[in-house]
Amino acid sequence: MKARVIVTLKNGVLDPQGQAIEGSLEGLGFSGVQSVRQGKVFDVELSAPDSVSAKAELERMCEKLLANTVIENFAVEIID
Amino acid sequence: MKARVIVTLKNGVLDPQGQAIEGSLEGLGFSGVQSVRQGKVFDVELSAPDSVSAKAELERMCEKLLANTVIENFAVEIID
Amino acid sequence: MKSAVVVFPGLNRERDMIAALTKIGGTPPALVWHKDAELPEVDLIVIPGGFSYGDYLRCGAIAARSPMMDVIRERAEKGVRVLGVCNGFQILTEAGLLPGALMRNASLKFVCREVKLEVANANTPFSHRYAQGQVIRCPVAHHDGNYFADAETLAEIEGNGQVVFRYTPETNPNGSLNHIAGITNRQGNVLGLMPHPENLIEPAHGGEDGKGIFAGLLN
Amino acid sequence: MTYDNHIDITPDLVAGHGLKPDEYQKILDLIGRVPTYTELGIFSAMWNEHCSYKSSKKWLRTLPTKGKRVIQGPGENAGVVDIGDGQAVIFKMESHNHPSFIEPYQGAATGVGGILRDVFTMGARPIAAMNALRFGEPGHEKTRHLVSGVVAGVGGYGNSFGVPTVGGEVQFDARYNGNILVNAFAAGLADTDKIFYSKAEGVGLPVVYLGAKTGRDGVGGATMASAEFGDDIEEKRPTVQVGDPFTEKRLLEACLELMGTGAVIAIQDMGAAGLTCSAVEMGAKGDLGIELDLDAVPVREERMTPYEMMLSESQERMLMVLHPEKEAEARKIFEKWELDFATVGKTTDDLRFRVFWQGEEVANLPIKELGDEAPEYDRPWIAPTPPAPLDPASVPETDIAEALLKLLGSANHSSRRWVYEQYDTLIQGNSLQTPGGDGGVVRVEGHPTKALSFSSDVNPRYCEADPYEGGKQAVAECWRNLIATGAEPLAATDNLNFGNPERPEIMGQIVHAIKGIGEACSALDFPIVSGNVSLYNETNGRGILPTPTIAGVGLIEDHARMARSRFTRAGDVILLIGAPEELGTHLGQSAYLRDVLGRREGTAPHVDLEHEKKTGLYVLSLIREGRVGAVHDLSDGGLALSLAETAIVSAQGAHIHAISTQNARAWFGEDQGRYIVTATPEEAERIVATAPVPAVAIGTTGGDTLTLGSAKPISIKDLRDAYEGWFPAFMGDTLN
Ligand SMILES: Nc1ncnc2c1ncn2[C@@H]1O[C@H](COP(=O)(O)OP(=O)(O)O)[C@@H](O)[C@H]1O
Ligand SMILES: [Mg+2]
Repeated sequence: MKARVIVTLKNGVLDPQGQAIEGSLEGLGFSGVQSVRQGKVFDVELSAPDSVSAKAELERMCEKLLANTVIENFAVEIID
Repeated sequence: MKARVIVTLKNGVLDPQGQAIEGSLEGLGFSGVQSVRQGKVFDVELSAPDSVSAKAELERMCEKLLANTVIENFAVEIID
Repeated sequence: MKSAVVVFPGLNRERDMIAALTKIGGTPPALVWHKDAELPEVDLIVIPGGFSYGDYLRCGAIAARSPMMDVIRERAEKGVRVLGVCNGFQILTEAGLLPGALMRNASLKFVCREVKLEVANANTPFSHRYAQGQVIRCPVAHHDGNYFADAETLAEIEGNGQVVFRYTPETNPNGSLNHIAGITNRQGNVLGLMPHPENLIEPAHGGEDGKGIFAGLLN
Repeated sequence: MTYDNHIDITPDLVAGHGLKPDEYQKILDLIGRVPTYTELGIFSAMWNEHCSYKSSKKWLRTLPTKGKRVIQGPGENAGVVDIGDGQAVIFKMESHNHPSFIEPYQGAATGVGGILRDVFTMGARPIAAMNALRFGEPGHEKTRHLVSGVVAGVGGYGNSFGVPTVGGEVQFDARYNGNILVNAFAAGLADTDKIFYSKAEGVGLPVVYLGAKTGRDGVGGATMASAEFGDDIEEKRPTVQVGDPFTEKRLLEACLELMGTGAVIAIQDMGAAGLTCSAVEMGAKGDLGIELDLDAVPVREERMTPYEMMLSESQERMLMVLHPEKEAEARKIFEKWELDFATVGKTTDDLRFRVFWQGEEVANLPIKELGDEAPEYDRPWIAPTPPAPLDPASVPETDIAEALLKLLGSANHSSRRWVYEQYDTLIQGNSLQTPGGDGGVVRVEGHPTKALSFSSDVNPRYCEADPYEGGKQAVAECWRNLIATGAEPLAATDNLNFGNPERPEIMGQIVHAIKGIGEACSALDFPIVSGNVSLYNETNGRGILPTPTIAGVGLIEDHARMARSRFTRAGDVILLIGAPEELGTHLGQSAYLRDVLGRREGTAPHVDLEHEKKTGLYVLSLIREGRVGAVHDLSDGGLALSLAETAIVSAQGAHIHAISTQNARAWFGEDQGRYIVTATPEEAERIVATAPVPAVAIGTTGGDTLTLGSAKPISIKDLRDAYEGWFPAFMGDTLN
């Protein structure tokens, strides 16, 4: 089973990376950019009996390792 | 306009982070994980006349900065 | 022999590099800020280590896309020597002046320690002060020094003698392919090097093994 | 947007701000009316333990803070000490305990960022950092995660900023299970005539905001740092601040460049309770009022309220008072470094702290009283009762070699390489001694011979058994470590980490520890020039071990005459200097007792300060005269551990013949004021004959085993495997 986990910073948490990218894009002439927030993607292959239990398992992985829930949110999506 | 850019490592490119996460998940008792690949997400707000041109602009950003096309692929999705 | 050290915001080993170039070459290098209108005519351009733009996005990525890098690319094409150390190496690969990429260390941790380097090609302007196969000491200090290139590129740089320095297998600090620590471009006038020879150039540093690189370039 | 500045100030709201009813009454008396919501926030920030030192001030005043080299003692961002040739070393230590427990990476990172800012705010370029870390027991479920995150955070910030981390401490004890300690130290160099202070001068001058934008980071954070943890810890999470070392590095360069132009009259970094504390401090120190216009404050989030702006702990920000005619020049420098620059207010002559927002005056408070009238407590305390002395007969004879290997391979005495290799210890090119020895040593750039030595020490086990002796010992050990590098100890900074001062037993620990520290500092001419107090370190009612960390700085006049804890030759004589007749006696609270026998008993070792000083100065003279090779101090683990550490770093063995007994006291006793040194046989003879303190030849260097009397020889390899093995095995491949 394939899944994608997306981890993003919570609202209000400073994102120095996003800020630096914003500045750089502007410097490269991309003038329309208003904001950039950077996050992480994990493409996970796992064996699970069904997508419901896969999702639950992935959520546990996020809570335990993939996301820092103090400052990050996560979203899990089963792809196939 | 809001968009999400996803940058992932090309097939065959070494992913030390993904590997380490794989190992660590196993160590935490998540036994079903076959592989993990780590990538990046950029949530971008930009002003553009329409979604077609926004998409084109974002693809240029990826080529110029957001992705290292020697090792990475990218995908752009307009959210609203 | 005139040299210049180019500084991008966030670089932090420029003072170490200036000290090394000054001590070994006798004259201080020109200090060039990335936004300066001009890069003076020099024989050696050095991009020192550090965390340009915080190493955000990817190490060296943002600096690599600055206008100053276009100037450096032009000079390199004309044969001017370019040395990128640590973040400098990462910037050179991101800018496409050197092949491959530097990925996160296999340990995922920053590592600062002394390693051993084998001189894999002593026939370059950067390494001719050493003997072929000589093993020297050198410190490393980086988070992303794990050299990667696809098989074809790797075969090519190996075949061309572009690999100039390798970690001895038991001291490879980051998992880099073929233990690569430093490579040149095809023409041999641009060197990227993860370790920090500038931090081992005088007895107070506990050794002078790093001196040869600068001595060979500057004199 | 609506912001109600005049909400009902209920007792709950007051309590939620960490203010006691009598403290609130004091506010009412001071201002003669009910405070606005913003004002309540300002008071809570200024009057909490963290900013006001209300529980400790009375006792801190007793510390010796003056000396012939002290240019600036406590009270500024950092202490300033003269090192000659028109230069000064500027340093301080600060805790980031609670934030690091909640989010170890960011907590530790912003701790490092904060202390670096304290140093460069005064005009100094940071040249060295240290970090003193205490974690819960290794087996505790959170420990590995915390170690991994804190170490990565310390490195992540310091490495990127570009300061070498040259020393520190890492210890484990169950008493830190729910409350780890992260104490960060930084030192910088400046010319004595170019030091910058926080005292504003002149009326009508621009107050300028510099650096990063303000977000909601850590709103309530300063209050949190002084609040006891309970089970509701989860709720406090969103106040985490995120560090941005890239901005800090630019802020450093921009500040130093700006200071060079002569534009700066006063400067204060925004630390805990950011804008509030920094503005009040600059004004109050200069007997001036301050007026702030919050609409001019650069913000990174929408709809920020004045309350949030005043309490935000966003990092990498500075406040300055500038010469108006230089404002344009200053702005240019900050634009070059792509940092925010905004005039957010002015100095006034009315001694009021006035804050405006969208045309409304949201706060108007008497500026001096905000600081000066902060509550100060003489909290009740009871003198700690020292435990019963250890009964020597209760300590069995053991196999000394086995015991040593066990100690070397234990959580608290094994190598810290796993930690310090994640720190850049070499950057700036001046590191002469990196972690792994007694002190970190950094050359004074531009000077042909001078170097500075740094060490951080405390033994919380001793402090718990006897806070007074423990306080003395922390100072003495730090001083001793500096001596062991060949440095003249100059001055120290302290970071006093304790539990809840409202408990008389804890207050007793604080009082006694400060007394011990003060006495030792006086006796050793080692004044305290800066420091930090962290109280309420407890979880569910149980305090941490009392942990008054002492970090010291020493001066090496000629680094060609520096000492290392490394054997220089085979065939040298090993001398034990400063030991009592039986060489080692005191096993109470020792490493041997705890980590080999699993017992925690007895009194802390007594520190005879006169002996400490005499021995130390004698060892220093030997080093300066070039008469000794290796020098290593003895601390926990005693003679055996000290010899083993030296043998391991030297990759050379030694044979100790002077002690035939297998009695643990001689090998593992933790008597204070002792060193091992090596010398040629002839020199050793002279030293033994003429030393003004006990000096005994105990063995010789050489070979590839360490032989302790009649114990079985241990190969260097076995020593090293035990010593280097524990940490990597413990951490495994921990990711977070
Ligand atoms: N957190 C740390 N960061 C850097 N260096 C450390 C850290 N912890 C310990 N060290 C270094 O490891 C060595 C041994 O530490 P410790 O046993 O506490 O020293 P000592 O007994 O001399 O006070 C010292 O050089 C110390 O500076
Ligand atoms: Mg020591």
